[in-house]
Amino acid sequence: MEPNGNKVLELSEAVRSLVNPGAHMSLGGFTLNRNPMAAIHEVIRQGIGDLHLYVHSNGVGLDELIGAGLISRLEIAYGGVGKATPTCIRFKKAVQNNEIQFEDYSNFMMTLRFLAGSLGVPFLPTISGLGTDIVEKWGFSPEFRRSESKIPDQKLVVMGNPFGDWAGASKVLLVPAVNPDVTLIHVQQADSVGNCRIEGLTFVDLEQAKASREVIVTCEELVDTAELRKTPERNQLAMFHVSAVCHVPHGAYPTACYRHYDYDPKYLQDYDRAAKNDNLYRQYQQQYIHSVFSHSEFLDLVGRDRLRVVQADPRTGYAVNMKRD
Amino acid sequence: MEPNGNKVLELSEAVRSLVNPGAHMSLGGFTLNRNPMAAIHEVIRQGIGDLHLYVHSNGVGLDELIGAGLISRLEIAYGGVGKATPTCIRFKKAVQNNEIQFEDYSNFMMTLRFLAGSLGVPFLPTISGLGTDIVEKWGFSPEFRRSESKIPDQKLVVMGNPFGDWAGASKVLLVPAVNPDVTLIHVQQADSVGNCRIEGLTFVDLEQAKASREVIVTCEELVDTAELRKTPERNQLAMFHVSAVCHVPHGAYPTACYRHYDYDPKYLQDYDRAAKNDNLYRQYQQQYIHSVFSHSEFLDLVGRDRLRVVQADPRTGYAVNMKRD
Amino acid sequence: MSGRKEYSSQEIMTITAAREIKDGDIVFCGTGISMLAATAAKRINAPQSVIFFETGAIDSWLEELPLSVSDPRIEYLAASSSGLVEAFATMQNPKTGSKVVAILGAAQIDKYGNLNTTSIGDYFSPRIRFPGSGGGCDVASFVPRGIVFMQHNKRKFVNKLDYLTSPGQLGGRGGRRAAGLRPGGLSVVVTNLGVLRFDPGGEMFLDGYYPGVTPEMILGHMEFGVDVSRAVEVDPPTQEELTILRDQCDPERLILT
Amino acid sequence: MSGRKEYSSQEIMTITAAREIKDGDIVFCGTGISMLAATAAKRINAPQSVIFFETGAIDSWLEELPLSVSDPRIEYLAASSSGLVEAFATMQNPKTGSKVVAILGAAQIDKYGNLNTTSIGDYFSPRIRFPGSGGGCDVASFVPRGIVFMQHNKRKFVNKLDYLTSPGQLGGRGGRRAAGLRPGGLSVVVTNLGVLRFDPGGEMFLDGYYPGVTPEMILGHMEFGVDVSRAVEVDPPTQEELTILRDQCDPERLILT
Repeated sequence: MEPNGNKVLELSEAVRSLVNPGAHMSLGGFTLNRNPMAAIHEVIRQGIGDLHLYVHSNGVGLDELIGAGLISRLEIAYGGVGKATPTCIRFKKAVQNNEIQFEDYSNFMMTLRFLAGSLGVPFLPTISGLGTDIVEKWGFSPEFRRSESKIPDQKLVVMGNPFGDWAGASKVLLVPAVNPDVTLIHVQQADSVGNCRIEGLTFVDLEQAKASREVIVTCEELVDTAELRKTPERNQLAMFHVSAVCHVPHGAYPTACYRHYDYDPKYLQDYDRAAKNDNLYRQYQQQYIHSVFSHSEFLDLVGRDRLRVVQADPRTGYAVNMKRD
Repeated sequence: MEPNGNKVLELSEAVRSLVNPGAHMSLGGFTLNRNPMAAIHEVIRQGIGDLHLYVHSNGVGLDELIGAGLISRLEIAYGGVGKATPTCIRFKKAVQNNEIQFEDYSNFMMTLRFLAGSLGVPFLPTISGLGTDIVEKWGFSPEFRRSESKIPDQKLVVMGNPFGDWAGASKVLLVPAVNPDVTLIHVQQADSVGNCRIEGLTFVDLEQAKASREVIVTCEELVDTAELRKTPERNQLAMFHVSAVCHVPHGAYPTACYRHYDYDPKYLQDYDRAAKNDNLYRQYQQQYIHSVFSHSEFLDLVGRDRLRVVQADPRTGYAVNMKRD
Repeated sequence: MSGRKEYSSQEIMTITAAREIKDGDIVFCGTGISMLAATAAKRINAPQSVIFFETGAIDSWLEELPLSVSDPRIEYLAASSSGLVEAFATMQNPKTGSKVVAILGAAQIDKYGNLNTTSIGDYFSPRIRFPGSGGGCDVASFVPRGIVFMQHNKRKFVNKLDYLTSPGQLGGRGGRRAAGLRPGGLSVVVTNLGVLRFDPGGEMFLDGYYPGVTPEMILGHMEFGVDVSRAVEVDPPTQEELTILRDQCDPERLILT
Repeated sequence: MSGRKEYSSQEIMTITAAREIKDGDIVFCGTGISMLAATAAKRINAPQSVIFFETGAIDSWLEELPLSVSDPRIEYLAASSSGLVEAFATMQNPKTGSKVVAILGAAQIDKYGNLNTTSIGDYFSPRIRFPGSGGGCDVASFVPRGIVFMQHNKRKFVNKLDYLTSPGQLGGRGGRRAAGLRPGGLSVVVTNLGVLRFDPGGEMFLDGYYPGVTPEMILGHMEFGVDVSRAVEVDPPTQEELTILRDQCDPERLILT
């Protein structure tokens, strides 16, 4: 694919061609903001399994993939949706029932691991986590690590500071680079060749995308490249990092997309209720994911009235006075 | 100084209070774009000397400080202005005549050193430069390094990859963090508390500012904070990184400031002519720096007609069809 | 207990934590009651403090209370919005790092102020799994000062953490330095019964107890003992503090119940 | 010499280099004639190539020819503008790194394609000081392919560099790997007389000579010898190539003289 080639694809086609069983995948967004929900639902719809997943702080997207039984291994810093859902329910169940292999990191460690991947270096240093069980407890055994070429032989390495006490550090923790096979992100604007503009917080999306071999972008608006090129400094991701561009309005729903729509507290509460019961949860995924053919059909099922409720107010970028308790 | 305190100062006052003799200073901008020229001229006007300077690629700003005899030690990747001036003339003379101590790095090494400083880590790794004289030849002796607490005991450290051949690297070069005492940058917009917006290329300005103990910002426009806060994602530098905000229109002249003005080829050519001859150069600095009291007086001396010539065209952000040969 | 008072235990916890924040502080803010305390401080006693989030929003005004550190409400009128790399840099660079105060919660705490937000039971097959570190381990590693919110009971104030997620004073005196961490870290624990701090040896002691609470009651809610000889009664929230908290910080009653 | 032809030696150098660039290449561009060659390739033989600069501009159109990699002309209609961290990442990340082609110049080159852009004479008190590495050492370390522009004479094609600024094949076969660099690096040298490449042992050989030039003339302009047995005459620039170069790439004659 040439850098400026047309990368516009149907989401189902993009997922079919770029997400393979056993893939190492990472998800953009953060807890309840800009999760690539449409792409995640499509992965579930296509039943692409045995995935090795990398996230920093993720919420319902992570939880739905685990709930669908598609995640074999998970490297994670946080699985929750803040006050609404302190701990993701299917994530919690899967860990407590030994249904997945998992390994814990901190948000900054995962951030540095994606940044390292984007810079082509094997590791980056930090002082975060020295003396904690994050360093002591490895989710994947040394044997498994040696047998799996896609993950490093060590989880983390502590070493003395080769520059003496420079910067006041006697030791550093080295965190290894992550280079996912594929990363899913949702952005506000993209053009047909893959130049992307994220409005508001970028989280770790840019580092995740640049560290990744393939990147599937879903966007609220598919815009003319000439329009984006008027202010190049607002296009944080250039076309050559992107594999596929899929135009999926409300592609982050039920999580938020700044200046477009808010998260949907009602959907998330209903989701939690279903997630607590295995039968209800099977019914939920059957009804909202497997029984629909696209994100647009999903939104019809949810009801356009919900989309009106979460629609962002132009002044603030979120839904002012929306009922959230 | 409280984070949201008013930081607006006269440039002369900011330089007097924040740049001390012997300071370790870094300069924002890149060769002929967004050099903090007004602030540099003020440092020269006040004759603040024995400076230890850190730059990646810098041009006339660097050259004027060296030409004024204020730089004792220099850590640098590139001293030139591109095709116009392949090598800065006073920099070249000073090195050839053993008038300054200097140490060479690459642009990416200096970039990583500022990034490390901004992240509070002692070093960052790269594979750049392995096997080169940049690693072999140290500008500062081990003895001097041990005697000077503001620089690390080693220039660079080569080590094996603790994660085996992870990321395809058998070895890495560790570059030590830089934390300047003070950094000078010029931006398009700032508010009175120090929130800054850079338009177009940011170069390494953000990492340099965040790594620095004190930061002097000169800005084209001093704007209302409420205006900047309408699009927070375009304000790359938050108030708490900034020590002083100085409203200095054309503060980067004779270098460029994207969407405001272009570099001035005529000024730069005249500068080179003067720089080649010690007497002419003394006269030049006497006339253009010491004989004026402010950047505004300097601009009057240059002539407002030159400012019209370099004025940016709104479509392109530079001076279209300006005579440049 | 709090039913007999003009304020709830949530309210005295929030106000007690808010009083720890001073003008000029840069407040790293977690979710829930942490956010409420930071908002209260900015509106009551520390208008010149700056609230920021690990997700990248700096100096958020919080016209509405966010329910997560990624809630779009943190972006409105922020001074700057970026990403996690930039946010964590704020806690570590020479100019801002020394002014940062963290506010966090945890599932377990030990007498050295180390925190567990990962799991209860064996790590690999836990009895209860929690969300994990998030940015907790990072801020606890980086900051010179920090506030921890806890519910006071024996299952939470434990002799040994099931998992050490976020470093406090680690093994006690010199523990942080030995591990390679800078001195400082979490410095005060605010609970539903009182306030605890750490002595130079890195051990927790009781600094204050709320009106109607005794040091003995507090010791009865902890698996480990602490020195109570320095403890004094905490000033209850004033009417003005309560009014601002209820009417301006959480009028929707998203956190306050 | 070039006076007797319809094209200057600058022009055949530029076109010869431009032909090395293919659709899909991501071209890391230095200053001067490098920029002219990248622009020519995009307008003549590789419209689907992407020009980018270490300063952070990606896919610049270059309506006017920039005089430096920080010239604001590189920002106009770029796909993305950022900074040096992001630009250098492009040369190293798994998706884009393998497609990057560098174009550079140098003051000295040795038979392994190592470059000197720092100084002539002793490093500490040089006879001539040059600007230094800039991004040169970085791109030469990172890229799988690269083009070097040189003037052909004995002071520039030397047995030993006064300073090794940017790595070529270092000591020859396996040199990069032994030092910790990935294979690849600068792969072709375009001079005012011809074109040189590197054999599997990492040694330079003459690949082509311009019309009117002989291998013997070229050897006479080098301090070290190279194999000339594979050398063939380079196709001169076509009229169409020259027209586009002169009229569209450098109408102001900023580089072309």
